[in-house]
Amino acid sequence: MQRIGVFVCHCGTNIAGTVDVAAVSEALKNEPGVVYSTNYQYMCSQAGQDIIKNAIAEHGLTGIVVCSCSPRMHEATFRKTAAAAGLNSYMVEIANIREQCSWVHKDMKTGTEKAIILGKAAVAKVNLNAPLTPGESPVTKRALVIGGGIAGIQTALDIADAGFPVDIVETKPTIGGKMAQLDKTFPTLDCAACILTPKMVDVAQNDKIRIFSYSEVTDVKGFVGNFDVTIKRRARYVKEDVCTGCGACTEKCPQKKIPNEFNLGMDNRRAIYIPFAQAVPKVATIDLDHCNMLKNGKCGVCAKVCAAGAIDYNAKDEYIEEKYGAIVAATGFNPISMDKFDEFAYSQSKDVITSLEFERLTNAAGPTGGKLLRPSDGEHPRTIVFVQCVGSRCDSCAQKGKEYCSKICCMYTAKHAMLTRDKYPDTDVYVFYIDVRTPGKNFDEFYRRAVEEYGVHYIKGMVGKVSPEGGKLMVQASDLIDNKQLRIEADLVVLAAAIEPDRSARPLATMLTASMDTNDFFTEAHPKLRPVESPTAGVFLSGTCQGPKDIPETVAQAGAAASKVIGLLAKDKLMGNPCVAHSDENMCNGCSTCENVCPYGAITYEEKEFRMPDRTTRIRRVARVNEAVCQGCGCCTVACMSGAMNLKGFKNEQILAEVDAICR
Amino acid sequence: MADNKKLKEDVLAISGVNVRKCMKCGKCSGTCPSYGEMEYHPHQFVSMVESGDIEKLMQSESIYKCLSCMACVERCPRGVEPGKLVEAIRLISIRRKDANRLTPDRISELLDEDMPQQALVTAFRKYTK
Amino acid sequence: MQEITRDTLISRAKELLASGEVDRVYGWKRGEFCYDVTPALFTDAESLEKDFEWGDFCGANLSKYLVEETRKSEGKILVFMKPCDTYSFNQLLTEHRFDREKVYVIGTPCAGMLDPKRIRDHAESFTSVVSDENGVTVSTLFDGDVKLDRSEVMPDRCLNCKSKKHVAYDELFGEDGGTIASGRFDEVEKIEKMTPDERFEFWRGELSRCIRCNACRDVCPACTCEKCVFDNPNSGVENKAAENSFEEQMFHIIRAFHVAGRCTDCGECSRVCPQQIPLHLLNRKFIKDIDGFYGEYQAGAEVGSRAPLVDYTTEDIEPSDAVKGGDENA
Amino acid sequence: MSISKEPYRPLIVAFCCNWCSYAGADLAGNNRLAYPADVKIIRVPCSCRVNPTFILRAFQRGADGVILCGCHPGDCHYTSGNYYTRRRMALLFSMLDYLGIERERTRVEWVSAAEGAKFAATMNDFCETVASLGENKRLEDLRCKK
Amino acid sequence: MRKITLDRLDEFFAAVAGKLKLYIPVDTAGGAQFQQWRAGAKMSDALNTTRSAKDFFFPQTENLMEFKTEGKKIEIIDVRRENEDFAIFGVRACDVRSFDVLDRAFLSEPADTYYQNRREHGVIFSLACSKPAETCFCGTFGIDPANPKGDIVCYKTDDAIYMEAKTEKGANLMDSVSDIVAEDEGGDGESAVNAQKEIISERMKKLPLASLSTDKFGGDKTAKFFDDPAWKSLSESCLGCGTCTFVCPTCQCYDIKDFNAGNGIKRFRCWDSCMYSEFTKMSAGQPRLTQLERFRQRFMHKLVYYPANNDGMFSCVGCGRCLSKCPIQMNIVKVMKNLGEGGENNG
Repeated sequence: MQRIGVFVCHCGTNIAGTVDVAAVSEALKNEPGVVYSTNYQYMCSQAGQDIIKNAIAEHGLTGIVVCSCSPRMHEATFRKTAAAAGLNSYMVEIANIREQCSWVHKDMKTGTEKAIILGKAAVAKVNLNAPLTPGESPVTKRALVIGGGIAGIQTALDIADAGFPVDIVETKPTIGGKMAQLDKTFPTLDCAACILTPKMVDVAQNDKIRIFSYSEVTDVKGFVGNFDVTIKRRARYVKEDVCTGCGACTEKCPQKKIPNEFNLGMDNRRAIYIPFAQAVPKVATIDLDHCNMLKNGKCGVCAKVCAAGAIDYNAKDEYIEEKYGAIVAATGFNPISMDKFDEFAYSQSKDVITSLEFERLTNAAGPTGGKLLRPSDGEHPRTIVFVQCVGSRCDSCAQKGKEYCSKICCMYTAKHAMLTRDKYPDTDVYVFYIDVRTPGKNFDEFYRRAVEEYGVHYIKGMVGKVSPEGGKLMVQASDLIDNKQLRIEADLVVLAAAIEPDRSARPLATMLTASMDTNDFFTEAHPKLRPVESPTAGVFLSGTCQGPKDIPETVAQAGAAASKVIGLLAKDKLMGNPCVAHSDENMCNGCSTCENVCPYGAITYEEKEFRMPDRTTRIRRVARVNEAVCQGCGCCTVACMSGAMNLKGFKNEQILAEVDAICR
Repeated sequence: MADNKKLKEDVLAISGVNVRKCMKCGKCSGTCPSYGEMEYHPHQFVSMVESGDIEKLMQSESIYKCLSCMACVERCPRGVEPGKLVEAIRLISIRRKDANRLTPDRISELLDEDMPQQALVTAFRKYTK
Repeated sequence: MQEITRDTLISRAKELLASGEVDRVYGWKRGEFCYDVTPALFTDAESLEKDFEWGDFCGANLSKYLVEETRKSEGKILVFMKPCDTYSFNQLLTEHRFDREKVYVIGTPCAGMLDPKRIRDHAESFTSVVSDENGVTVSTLFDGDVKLDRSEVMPDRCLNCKSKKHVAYDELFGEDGGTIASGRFDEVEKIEKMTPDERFEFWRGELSRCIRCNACRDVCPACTCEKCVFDNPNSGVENKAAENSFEEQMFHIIRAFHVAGRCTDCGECSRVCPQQIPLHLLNRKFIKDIDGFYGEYQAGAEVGSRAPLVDYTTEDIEPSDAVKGGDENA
Repeated sequence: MSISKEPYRPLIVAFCCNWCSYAGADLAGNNRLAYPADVKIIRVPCSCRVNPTFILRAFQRGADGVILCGCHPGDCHYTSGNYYTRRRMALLFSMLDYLGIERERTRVEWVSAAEGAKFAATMNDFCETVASLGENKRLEDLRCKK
Repeated sequence: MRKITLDRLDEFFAAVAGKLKLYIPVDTAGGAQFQQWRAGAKMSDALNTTRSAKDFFFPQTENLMEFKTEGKKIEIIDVRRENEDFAIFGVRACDVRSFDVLDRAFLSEPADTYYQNRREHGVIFSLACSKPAETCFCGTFGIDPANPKGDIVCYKTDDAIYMEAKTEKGANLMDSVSDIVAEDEGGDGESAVNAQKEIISERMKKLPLASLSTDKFGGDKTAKFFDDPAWKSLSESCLGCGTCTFVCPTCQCYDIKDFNAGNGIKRFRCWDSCMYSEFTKMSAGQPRLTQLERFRQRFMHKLVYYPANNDGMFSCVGCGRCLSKCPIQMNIVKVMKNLGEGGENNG
């Protein structure tokens, strides 16, 4: 029989406001096994924890129940408290009487009744708890960063700086990501390339970092400290270690009319190409879909002009398998498609562009060599209209865009408007906004400069319609302050498209068993306290794959993720989750049903000798759980007909006891 | 005041619109083809309904200037549907007067070759209770 | 084509015993009456000659005995199997319940078994049953001979035979048959078409007769657990007798669920039920649902196939859509 | 219409997976989204931990409805647990229905950690549905009645 | 002797049911079963019921006592209630004998009050077997189906049922319904019953198991049979299910268990079977570890141990239920025939 202590937390008025905490602790006093029951203002406080520790010592408690907030909040806290008092941490159960009781029920009577029942369930469970000891597993001292944008680059550099090897996997032929496509950066207006490319070079030159560009992760197995990852290296038909990046091939290739992704299709590239001059690795890549040689064996020009002999038309996709201790997701973002916003005529006119396209149009390395020219006729635009919040902050019932604020648009639009007025003072620039959001260091000052120094016309109101009319764009919008409808004849319309997570994130999350929100952003382990960790142990989040953010925030998060990774890799051993499956070999049929449903391959079989009741011996096949691999989902326990398989910490008996207590 | 409250409730019930969703972007008014004709513009309908200023709207010609084209409904990023508010207020107004301004037997005289059918449908929505 | 008789089986068994290929034979042993045939182990030619039986009442599925028997020694066992038995045999192999190498299977033809319970419906106190192409002649103690159609006295499982094909054997006697499109789901459909109230009453009527003798479980070739949850005091669901309708339901739901996707529909449960509860209608419901939800699946058709409950697709039916009772279309 | 002082309230047992639905329930709490106190949640690591036995046991002990909440298919913290749950429960519920037990007393709902509102809405709806069915009579064990 | 013609049988049943709870055998999907008589119920013509009549006195499950628990408080509740009077109609001679077997177990000191109470309140209408089945061997145990015991003995002919009260309990009941079924004074009763007895005796001689004898068994035969090699082959294929025990009219073993209902504990007993692996399991484990031992226990008990303690009375009544219900067709007849014949494979 256990000696159980019950500790009911008031959580200020959070619980005590709707639950009669004294009545709860009094009622639970009578439950079988309970020898001590009390309540206190804040159980998680030092004083509260001391109450628990003292009671454990004083009453010789063998198990404790804390009726408080969600176990997702403070289970770990109270487990530590118990451990500090010499009680096994797994002899602690939490009755969630805040999130799942006091906060959702208004009536004191029903709230109290329910709190008592939840407490009884927890007591019933603790009565059947057994001390558990976590197993240990070694840590592979190597990290994987998925995504080679500024987030991935910074994370990799920081990890490598601490002395651990890091691999970056990037789907594009070069690292650099979105930042490489930008012209200037707000609010300082320094050139993106000038601050990014040195970091790219650092990555290339760091002997701790390997870059797998033009590659993707195809399989992830294992668990924290021990991931087995399969990386597909797509054939680029150019030997990376031989190519000098001289670019001769990219000038001679006869296939010239391929839309250049790097410039968002605003100019063309060849079938063999280097995305941009500062690409890392600076090697050419052959585009399989457009190369004549690869498609029908007729060409071979690049091989002829390559002095280094780097071209290899027979290259195949390669798969490499590597072990990692930690994985960082840094898959980044993309602007959303403008398909559902046809009122802005994006599909009808070349002169309606997205802000990222505008970046390329103003970039010295872009399709116009940095001159702001209309895509349709190459003329200077005299009137430019910027539209903010295109697809951001939409209501879900409108089913068009995203519900969230994309965060970066206000600032880059101010930047675009300012730069335009700076370079071309003869241009009229209008910015239609719903709200201008500038919380950030020097952000509002930047926006005010655009208005005050550069004379950008900021208009509170939204563009309702853009219609191409005779080579111009008729922009119809409302000015809410002046309460009038405007019609502006514009030469160029720039849409601040909402951003969304990269499409590769969803399948990656599935492979990593990392959770995502409905918008496909990775979920953090805790929104405030663990913002750079995924709930899946060993998986960390860097950059916009977790939510919209600008460059400084991304770099900060990248560093934070790196430090978490370093913290993990610095350990020699990891303590596992002791709530793992366990097979009772006396009952095991050896039928492999559990093995078939185990997502981790944690179950193996062995032939074991048993003494039979008639004193003979028999050999039987029985299951064995690898506790380091088991993650404790419990799928096997239900698949197992005989009930030989049980889950420590969530045993059949424990759950049944909870059911009984609730239904009593 | 109590009347105003009731009126607001009626408008909201008839239209099914949740005015609190509006984030005051003005895209409805930016999109409105009748903007110039209207004393109160679509975004004002939303904010005035929210503040209970419905009598003013009912007295205004604006409720008949609205073409019921529903462009504002289509384009509103928040799904607020200002056009439905206009319709609801119009409906209350017509009900109060207890007289349809258009009856089916008058249709034939209104018909001409250039009249799009949609206009008739819209007219019916606008002038009947 | 040689006719397969009891002697054919005995002489082959004797050969295999004599050659040392096998050291024991699992077959059927005759009893007091024509019908009370008992599964039995034979180790010598003499007892085979004397007691071995093969005929209309050798319905017992011998595959389950192999789990224990194969563990007893290194020697090989000869076992005779009807087509339906071979499915159970394969299912047990899929679940690694015994070593295939220790068994020598002879597939025997089957024209459908006879059911003493159904014979009693037509002929009280019967002493012998002779069957041929023309039908079945039953001799009784007090009422003389009764002539019956074979179909009148076959059990449901044979009337709705799913397959005359042996899916496992080392040696086959007679010609192999194929799978049969039987009407085995007709009864299930009939129940599905009832209203929920009717269904509830129907099953309460049936299950209320249960005496928890465990015959269904103990004969079931899918119920080979080393320790059944209903016998295990630590399982939380153990009980020895159904105290009320809930416990009757509990036992049969959980048992059917545990064999779902593994049940080969051999029909032994209904054969042995002393209270004649149509237990196979529970198992067939699962089989029908599995076929409908996840595609046709016959447990035991091939060794190593993945049972539907240890498999999934990302597009599986939602539980809310899976429940389509008869009341909507009644 | 009952005029007794304490109107009938159903007893609902909700099994919630630790990673999505339990967190969803917490979020409902964080956002103060009310649902009836009839709902009592049992935390399990994954919806696939829920044995049909647990569900039947709840009914035996007096539950009027049992709901199982897990991560959305494809989002299982353990990759595939809820896919197995989906199959198991599809078959189990179909069997219960076949036995004439009201299908509305059991439900599986996918609730993510971000769907506090859905959790509350689901519980409100389920409580209402079960309340309209009244007490569980077909899977009851009279010994457990109060 | 009283007589009721079959066309008035319902009237008779109604009259008896007016006095006490009446159970008659009725045909169901699961064979004949005793059920409480209700207007319109038709008596089964089957020779015997699937379950035996022992259920009336020794039900499969029965609450013995209850504990009400609240927190740590516990309160004991006596659930014993005086039983209502009831009558069972149509009990065959074999089942009637089974009550003697059960009585010796349950009524010897200390008497089982639960059983005793039911026994005192039950009235048994026995019914002679006009058409025994091939599985019948009651004669082996000295039971005469032509002359069953019981409170009221009944004989069924083609058109009537003749009844004779043999006990005071029986006589009282019959007297209370004498307006429906009067004394058959000077009627054909005597001769009809005698003719019936004659038919039964003739038929008994024809039964295939008529010659089965208990001669080699008895209370002093433990040593003779305990290590008989035949046990091995007899028990070889036994599934270990409880069918034989549960359909047996004389099997009397039960287990006492607690059911924790959450708000209290019901202490109940339920039939147990010596064929079960958990039978008589104690803290030190199971005394009979193999199916062979458990199988042996059952038949040794029927044929040796029980007679040893009960003046030579065998605890088998030859009803034949286990012969027709055993899933693998193993039964006491095969055991009796094979034991003591030497040789493991002696069939």
